[in-house]
Amino acid sequence: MLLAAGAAGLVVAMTLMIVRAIIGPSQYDRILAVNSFGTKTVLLIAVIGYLFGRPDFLDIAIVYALINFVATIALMKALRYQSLARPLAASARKDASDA
Amino acid sequence: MTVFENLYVAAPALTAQAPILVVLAPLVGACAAALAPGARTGWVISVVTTLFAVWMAMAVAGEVARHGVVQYVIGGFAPPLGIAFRIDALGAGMGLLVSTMGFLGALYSGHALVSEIDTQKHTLFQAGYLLCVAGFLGLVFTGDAFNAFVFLEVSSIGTYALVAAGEARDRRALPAAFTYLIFGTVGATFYVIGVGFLYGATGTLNMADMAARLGTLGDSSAVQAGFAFIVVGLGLKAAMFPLHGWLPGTYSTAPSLVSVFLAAVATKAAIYLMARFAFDVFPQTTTFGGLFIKDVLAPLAAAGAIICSLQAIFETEIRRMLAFSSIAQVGFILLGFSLASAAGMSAALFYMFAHALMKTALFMALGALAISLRARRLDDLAGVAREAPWSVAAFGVGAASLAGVPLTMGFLAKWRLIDAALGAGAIWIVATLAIGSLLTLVYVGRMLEAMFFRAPPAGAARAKEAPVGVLAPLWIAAGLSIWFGIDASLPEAIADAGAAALFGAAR
Amino acid sequence: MSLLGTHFNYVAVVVLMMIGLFIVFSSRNLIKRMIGLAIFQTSTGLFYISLGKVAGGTAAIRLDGTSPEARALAATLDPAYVAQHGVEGVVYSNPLPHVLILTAIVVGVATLAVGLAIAVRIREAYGTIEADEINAVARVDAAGAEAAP
Amino acid sequence: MHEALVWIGGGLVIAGTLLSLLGAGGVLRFPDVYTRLHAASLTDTGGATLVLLGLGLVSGLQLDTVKLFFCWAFIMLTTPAAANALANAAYGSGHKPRIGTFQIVPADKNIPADDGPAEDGPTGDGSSGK
Amino acid sequence: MTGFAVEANFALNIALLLMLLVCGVAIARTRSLMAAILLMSVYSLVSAVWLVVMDAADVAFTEAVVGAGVSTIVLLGATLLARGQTERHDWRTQIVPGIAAIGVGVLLVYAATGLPGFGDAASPANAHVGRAYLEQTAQDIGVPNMVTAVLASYRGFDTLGEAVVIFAAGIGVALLLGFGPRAQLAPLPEDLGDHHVVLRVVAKLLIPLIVLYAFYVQFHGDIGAGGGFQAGVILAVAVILHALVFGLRETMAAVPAKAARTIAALGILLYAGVGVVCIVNGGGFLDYDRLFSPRVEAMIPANLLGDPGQAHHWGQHFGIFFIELGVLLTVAATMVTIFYGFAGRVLDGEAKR
Repeated sequence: MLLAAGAAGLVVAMTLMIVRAIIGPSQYDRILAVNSFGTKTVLLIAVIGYLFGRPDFLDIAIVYALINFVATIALMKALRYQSLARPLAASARKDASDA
Repeated sequence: MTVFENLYVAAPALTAQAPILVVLAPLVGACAAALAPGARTGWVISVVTTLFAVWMAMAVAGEVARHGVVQYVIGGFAPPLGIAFRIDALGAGMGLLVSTMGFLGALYSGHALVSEIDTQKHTLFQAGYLLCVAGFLGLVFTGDAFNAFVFLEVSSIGTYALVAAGEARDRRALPAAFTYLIFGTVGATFYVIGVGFLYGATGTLNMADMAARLGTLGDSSAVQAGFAFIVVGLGLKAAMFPLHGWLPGTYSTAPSLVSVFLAAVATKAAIYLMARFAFDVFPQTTTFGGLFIKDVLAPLAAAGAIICSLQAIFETEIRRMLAFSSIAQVGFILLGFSLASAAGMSAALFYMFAHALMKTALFMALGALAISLRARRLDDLAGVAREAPWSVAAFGVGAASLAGVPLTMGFLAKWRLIDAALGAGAIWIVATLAIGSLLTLVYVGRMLEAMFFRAPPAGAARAKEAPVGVLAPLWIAAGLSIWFGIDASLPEAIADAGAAALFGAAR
Repeated sequence: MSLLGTHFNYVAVVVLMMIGLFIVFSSRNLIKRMIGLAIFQTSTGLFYISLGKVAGGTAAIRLDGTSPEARALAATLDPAYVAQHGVEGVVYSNPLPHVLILTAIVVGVATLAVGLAIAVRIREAYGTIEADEINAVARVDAAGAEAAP
Repeated sequence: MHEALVWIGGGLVIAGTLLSLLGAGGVLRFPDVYTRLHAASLTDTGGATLVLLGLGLVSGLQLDTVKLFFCWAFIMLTTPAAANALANAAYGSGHKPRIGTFQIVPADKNIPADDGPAEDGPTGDGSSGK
Repeated sequence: MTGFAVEANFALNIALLLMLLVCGVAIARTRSLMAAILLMSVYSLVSAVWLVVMDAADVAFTEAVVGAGVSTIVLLGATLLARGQTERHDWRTQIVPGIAAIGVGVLLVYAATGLPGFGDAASPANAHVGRAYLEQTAQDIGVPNMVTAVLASYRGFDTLGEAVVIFAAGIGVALLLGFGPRAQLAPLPEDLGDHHVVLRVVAKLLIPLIVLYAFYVQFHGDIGAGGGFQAGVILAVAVILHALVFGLRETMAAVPAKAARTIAALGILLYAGVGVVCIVNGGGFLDYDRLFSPRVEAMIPANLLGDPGQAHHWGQHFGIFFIELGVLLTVAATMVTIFYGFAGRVLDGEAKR
């Protein structure tokens, strides 16, 4: 019963994230909403696995955690650098400034 | 299929495995071609594997002639649990058609690709082509509704990329390929939805099992809609009249090899699958299926035959003319199909074979001319008969067959269709055929007039005769069009046996 | 309303299909069209999966009927129901639609990749991926073909 | 004993869910990208820790607990890294954090609906999805 | 039959479907391509959770890696290359598609009323072949995951077709976009002043873990959710993450495009080869029971899988193992090829800059 309540709460939280992903306003808001949505999805799948008595579903939750990260990085790169092929800089330039 | 009864082309052990080898040969060939070091090697692989497929398809035809229906179980589990090929005379005939056309296309690709595709991409192109061939072969042999979808997509996904590769010569190939992809995918998805409803109603995916269970089920809304979605989805793939929007652009801009293969095989394979569902899976007693075919399919087919023939007349680009002609001819084939009788189906099958051969000759001839001449419009081809006599003569043979000149296969095809329509008392179909044939005569006349009788524009000769490697498959197709126009016993036997397999009664 | 009770899934899936189809045919942007096509295809998958769901069932990964997990699962259901529809004491959902949809998802991503590749090439050849602008260029092309010597 | 653990675990799951809900509220109500990011990433890691710990108590020690641990480790590794990268990119493309006097304004009214002064790239949104 | 779990399951089902509908409408309405892609990724996530609720663990797995992972990245790559931005709306162009979609929808709803109710265990779909699989897998195949059993053995031919489809897509993308050689032409971009040290460290840590996890998914596919396809995509995702963080140039040095193409073809050949071996040993194509001749099968130690008491179908076990390996190779290599195609293409104007 507690787990079911947890799952319901997570569903509500996910719905709120969808709202943020739809209204934006900037694309970074949407990405962060999608990323946070993904984390809640991981949790929801884990909870569902125990709720319905099949904890094997944790495998899927782990995959989500990984894929969600890669997708977020890809989205961020596409938005910031307009390229998927570009390497990400290792060090900051001291005079970093772009306004 | 009595003609094949004494056909023993391979050792018994090989013949027993022939059904799967037909499909496997081009599939393995595709992988090998993708690995091939050079364009030449890729071409050799393509020719060898498709020739092997023809050989195996002949072995299958022999077996089918002797045993009626050949079932090849894959994975060791009998249907409905496992997937099995179920090949009757119709499937064997289609297998022969697809593999032969695949072989002719592979032969033709040796030279034809050179002028159309970047040499570095030849091996990939061959791989894609072989995947298409394998997909269509699997499609005509399989006895499983969902497996048919998988093979439909194997062939389609290869085709989309191949059509788009025509961009090197004509950039309109890209939007055409995109439209084709959208329509093709929507069609395939409709097919999947239809199969899903049938699965929901019957609980099986095997066509024979489905037919048996539908017989006891009667009409429910799920079954009816399933049938409608399958017919519409496959109609999209077959370019049935109001769903043909993708075809003209695709055929007129794709590389000539792809146009040849698509015109000869793709629409026919979709019609074949439609026939499987309409007459095999759905029991003849279902009123809905019969109504759908008689009251929806037939008028649309007739409208398509007339309207697209008219469009072909007013078209200025030669390949678009042929494309519209293809839609019109699909209409003729569907008219025979919609008679829902053994005679009608036999005529439709015969028409399919005739159309495959004539369109192969026509598109190959245009490809042969395109090697030396960049021509889009009919006027660009004025007087080419003097410059490239062999190519244009083959084009003439194909065109004559298209128009239904006696002593060509096209004439017999039309004649058999009219015969079947008269037998069914469908006078309006006869009238449609007559009008359609007249219109065909007009646009064929326009083409031939330009090529043979108009003087070439002033200046040096532009077109050169194509190399032998191109002329050989071209003339095989053209020659067969004439040969079968004189002695049609072979295609007639295949068509009759195929129709008998669906309707259980010989002509 | 009983229809919505027993067939809600099918109705919802159909609405998703409609949305996908609508995007495919109303959108002028080629990439947006591919997104619509993807929605249309995946909603077909949802339809199949809905067909294969068994009330009270569990994923078709075999459980030993005597294990505590299996007994905990069976305890939530009516014993008669388990006896009738279960296999060795466990009620499973139907695995066949899952297999089919695995294949369909792969077909979907294959279509998506090829379609987007074509869209990219269209952008390179025409300078746009809006269908109406492409058509405008194509008309100029056709006119050029007419005028060509 | 086990019964008690199940209840405690369930309670932790609820607590984690509440934290996630709180974070979701923050993401919805906070005024700019950085504060929203803060709310999201903080509550995501915290909520994940609580939920997964709770599930671990429910399941007891077995193979699944290892999976839960891995799941948690991945979330702890990726969520902050992704938040860092996002904030970095957002700052780089010219989103100014709203520092200073706190104004009570409807959250979305004051913020440029585009990606700031970043060059007019393909992925910039001309509209806000309305 | 109505227990609490059943009710909770149904409630979750409805909530998630409604969420899907919201996402779908939002995708249809948004004019920003980027927002549509993001919402598409959310849509995949929701549908994957829904699949878990529907007991389709393997499908959920696939939808997760494909929908949220590969599709999103491919869509992004295409959007970048196409310089696709926003879409202009014109309500007049939407009337006909709207009517058509509604027409199809009405027909479908009408059709669906003819189907048995949702969740009906006695419906034909669940009672006929589906049930036969549930009952017979243990004797026929001996693999706990029945989805894997159906996928790889009963309907193994479909799965060969599936691998071929993805291979065809790889060939198509390579034919259209190449293998990313243009990336070599592009100059290194100027430093924008950002620093991503955290990301680089985390990625370095994560990539080996992802690869390990891919192999876990591969070898665990018989017992739990997962299998060759999912593992292949996860493996490809590891390569993609490397390219995203360290740059495509470095990744292509480590995993050359030519190698990817070769591996993709070899995977299909391995799959078909298993089938041919079965033929050579006197069975049909893909009949794993004939994978080994009896003499070879006798040589396999009975406790190889740790349970000597149980009768093992060695042919089935090894057959599934090898074809899953073939699928893994083809899928991983093809996904990498597709990614190279999109990420490695540089617009003509850009290459000059």
